Amino acid sequence: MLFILIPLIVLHIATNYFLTYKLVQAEIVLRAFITTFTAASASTIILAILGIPLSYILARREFRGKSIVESIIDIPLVIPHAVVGILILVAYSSRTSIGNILSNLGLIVEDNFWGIVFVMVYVSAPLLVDSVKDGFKSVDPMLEYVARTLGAGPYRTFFTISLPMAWRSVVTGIILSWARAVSEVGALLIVAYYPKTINILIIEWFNTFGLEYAKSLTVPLLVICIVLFACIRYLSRRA
Amino acid sequence: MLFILIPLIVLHIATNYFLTYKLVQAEIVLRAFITTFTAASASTIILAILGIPLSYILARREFRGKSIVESIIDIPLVIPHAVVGILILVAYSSRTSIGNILSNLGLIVEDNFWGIVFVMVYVSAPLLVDSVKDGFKSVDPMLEYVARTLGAGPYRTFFTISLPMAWRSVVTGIILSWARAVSEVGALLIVAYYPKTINILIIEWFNTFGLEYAKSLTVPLLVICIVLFACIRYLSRRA
Amino acid sequence: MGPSGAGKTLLLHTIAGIYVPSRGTVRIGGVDVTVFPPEKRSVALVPQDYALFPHLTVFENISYGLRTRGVGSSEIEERVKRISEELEISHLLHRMPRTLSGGEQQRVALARALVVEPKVILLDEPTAALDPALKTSARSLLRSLHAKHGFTAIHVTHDIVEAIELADRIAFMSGGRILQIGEPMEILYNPKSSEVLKFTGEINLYSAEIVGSKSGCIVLELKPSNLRVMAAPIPQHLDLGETGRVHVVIRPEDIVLSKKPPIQTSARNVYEAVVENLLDRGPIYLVVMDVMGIRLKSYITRGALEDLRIKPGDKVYAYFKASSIRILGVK
Amino acid sequence: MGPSGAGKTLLLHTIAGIYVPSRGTVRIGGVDVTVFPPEKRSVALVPQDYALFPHLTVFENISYGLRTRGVGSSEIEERVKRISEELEISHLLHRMPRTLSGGEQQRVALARALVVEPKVILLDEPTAALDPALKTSARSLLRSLHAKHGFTAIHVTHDIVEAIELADRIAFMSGGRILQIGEPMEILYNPKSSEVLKFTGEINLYSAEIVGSKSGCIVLELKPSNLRVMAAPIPQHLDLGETGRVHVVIRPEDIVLSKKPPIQTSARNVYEAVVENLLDRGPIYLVVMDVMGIRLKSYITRGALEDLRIKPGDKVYAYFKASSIRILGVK
Repeated sequence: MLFILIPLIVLHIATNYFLTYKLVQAEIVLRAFITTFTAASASTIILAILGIPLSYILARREFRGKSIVESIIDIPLVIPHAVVGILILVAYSSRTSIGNILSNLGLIVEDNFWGIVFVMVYVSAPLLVDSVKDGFKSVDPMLEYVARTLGAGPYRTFFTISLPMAWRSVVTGIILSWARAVSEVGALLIVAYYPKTINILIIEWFNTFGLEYAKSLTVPLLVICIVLFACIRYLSRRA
Repeated sequence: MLFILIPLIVLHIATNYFLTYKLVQAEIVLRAFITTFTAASASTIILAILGIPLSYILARREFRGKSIVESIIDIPLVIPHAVVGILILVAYSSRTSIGNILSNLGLIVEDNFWGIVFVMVYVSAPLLVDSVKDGFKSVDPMLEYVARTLGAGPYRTFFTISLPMAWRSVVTGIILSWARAVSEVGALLIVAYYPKTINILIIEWFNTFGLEYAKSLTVPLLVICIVLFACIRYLSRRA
Repeated sequence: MGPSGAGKTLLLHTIAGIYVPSRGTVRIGGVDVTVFPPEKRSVALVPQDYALFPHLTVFENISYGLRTRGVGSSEIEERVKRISEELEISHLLHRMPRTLSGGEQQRVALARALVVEPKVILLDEPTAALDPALKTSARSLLRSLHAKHGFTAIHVTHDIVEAIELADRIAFMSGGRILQIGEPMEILYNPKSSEVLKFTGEINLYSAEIVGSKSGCIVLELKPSNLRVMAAPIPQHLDLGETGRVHVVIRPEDIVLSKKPPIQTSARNVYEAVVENLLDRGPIYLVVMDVMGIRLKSYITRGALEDLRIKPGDKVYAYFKASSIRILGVK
Repeated sequence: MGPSGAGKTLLLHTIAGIYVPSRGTVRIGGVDVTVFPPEKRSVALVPQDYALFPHLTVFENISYGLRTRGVGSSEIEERVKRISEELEISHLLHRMPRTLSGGEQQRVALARALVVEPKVILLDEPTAALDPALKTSARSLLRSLHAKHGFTAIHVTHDIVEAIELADRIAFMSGGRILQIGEPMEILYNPKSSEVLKFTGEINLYSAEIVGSKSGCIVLELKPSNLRVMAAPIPQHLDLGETGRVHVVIRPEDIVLSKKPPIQTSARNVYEAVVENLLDRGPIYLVVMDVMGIRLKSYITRGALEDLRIKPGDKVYAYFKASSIRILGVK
């Protein structure tokens, strides 16, 4: 426990906040932050649109192969990060047949914004789906049946009953997958070094300018992540 | 779901297994595998020794600040990987006062085996503690009380009742934290590029030799991780 | 009606459209709705635990069905107000369901179902979750709502008393099959299988008419004969209506037998009965008797049976306290 | 003994050392063990759900306490064998606890507690999880084990019948406090507070002696008088011992009153009684009578009371069926 806490305290003491303040205003840093957060947000939105209905189906329906689907979704949790990068490139880079179709749609993967999003979706999908699925599972199906007999169609029932009742898990899932997206660096080093995300900038600066600069860069990122984490704890406490 | 599955299939098709076979026998690759797996195993053993008793206390006792302790343990889940690297360096590198004591004990962090272990312990601690804690929580405390009245001291009770009954969660936690340790690369790029772990070798080869070589390197790693994942699924299914 | 595990709730859900049956059809008002989704069936479901929407207020719960139908907001206000007043829940409209008592929740669930004026209302053991004290008043509420609104109610219960009190027709289910359908009296007096017989049990159950009162007790006439019995005063919550017709139950263990006529006692009802049958029930015997065309059943011990030397065809005196008569309610 | 929520289990856990009290001391055999951990107290706990170790076989469960004490494996074999034979669970030794029935689990839990020969055995509602049919046999098992092994048993229950049947001394708890401690008869005949009185209720409870049998019934003499009553034969599982002394209960609603002597009926016991008191109990009255020094309590309806014109000091006839007498067990 102390092992985890000490670095946070030491970082706080050892940080040159003046340098941090100056760095955050540098254009390259700002752009890295913007890239990271837009890509993380884009991947989370894509995941929410695709993942929430999928989670609902996994929570409510029984079908053959359901446990296989669930297993596949959880696979990214155990794949080493560099391997994720290779996997994305192998499957979706513009030299592959799938990647060819994608790049015709403007979704180029190598060293491109969409490559970042692909990686982020890949690594954070299990977090969103697992959390939202648990949320839907905790909603009594009888409430949905009653809404149906009161005249609500399946979509209306989903949006007026199931989703509002599972909102805590949905928000938790969204925050977790966003944070996981922001965290990723290993796969990005392989798939998309450019446009530079903040994690890559930290590694680059560490290699070129040394610890002092890299350190100052981590502080705003760390603060954002810990605030989000506090939100998750608050939500799960109230539930 | 397909998005996750396709890369795995494509990788399988696109891999030159002959090259893989040859590569695995190369000394540098073998050494990287050995480094990764020894470090992951060392970090998991350290975590098990420290984390299992901690999990037990968190599952059984109520005390002031317990939820703060639980929050701190979960923080590594949301910290970006590059930031983790910076945090470890800032706190434990030999230039700091704590690091100084550590390096006198032979625990040098920068570009050292122990640095890898430190990073791995940091990132996988929450997985082990959370899983084992849930396992202990599911053991009826009355069983422990009965064992106590039958003459067993607290340690004997823990080893003959609590631990055997929670073994599934303990094993799951150990596998999860081991897999997470093997996955890490972002923080390692900052803390310990050398001795090279397999993830770092993949990134390096990708940058120097290109996708073909890197790809072949990922296959054995991926197979190991997916087998471990299947073990976890099997354990959680039986529970 | 039927024992637990008989498939009663599953049948109700099939009618509601929650389950689509692999064989057979569901018809409502002559229309085959087998493949209709629940929202097209005009059925309203009141599940056993009421399933109020916990994230909505009572008002929003009741108005849910109206909003899905696109009813205008002033009409919603109006209709919710009317049904809430009728069910005496107007003061609860702003509350959240989790703050309500069991009885209040039940009335909100009924209001939510009734306000959309469904063709069929499906009640799944509506009184099972209530305190015994609330059960009876819930039953009379259901009876008066039914009388006023004229909906078709399919009411699932495992309580024979409730079934007899409320039903026009009873379907007796067991093991997923309907064993018998008929009017309550038909089921009780003419059970078509041993399953049904076992469930209706060996209770003494009669249709009766209130014909007067005497020294603090009421006087009932058991049908179809004119046998008069004295019963303890009727609890206030029972609405006797105008006919004065009720159902009464006497447990067999409350009936005492003797060979010679007993003198006036606090066991107020004394009758001459003819023993029709003796049935071995383990440590005790069930004596089936006939009193002026009324069948009376009593448990006596093996010892008492031997001592009284009762055999079929014998004349005995059967008597029971006025307080042993339980009035089930109006029919 | 006491109502649920009285703190009975908490007290038991305090004696076991699971909770350390913030005030007060726990003494076992004169030794202050307040701060001793559970393993140093020589108490064995049998919780309500038995808490068998699910990952160990029955043999390993029973031998657990011996192994912690470092008993040699041949002696373990020997002692487990002895206690299993006594409790008739020898055939279960290789089974896992989850495959056992409730009654089997209870016996394994008892064996596990008894085999270590504790000074005190703590039983937390040991019969609460059993079927009614098993409750009585479990009670007689506990009685015979206690007689043979001579341990001190602290037995928690909310069942007055169980308490009377088994206890040498009863502590009555309510709201976390012990309201009264004494022998069962003392608690029943001399309740020191209204709480205790309410719990012991208005049942007719007597000490009695079996003096013979007649026409399939047994004849009891109620103490302290020599009032003779006829009761249905005693169930086989009751071990009457040699004294023939038992406790019997008659529910007040089973007793019928009349002003004139009834003729021989299946209500086998008829007595002349003097009315001592009339107590209003809502819709009914409780009539307290004296029969040859025995106090008899009966419920009658308000109507019957008015009709019979009973008032304190009157002579009435009280009678009840032989099957109304419930024999609790030997004391």
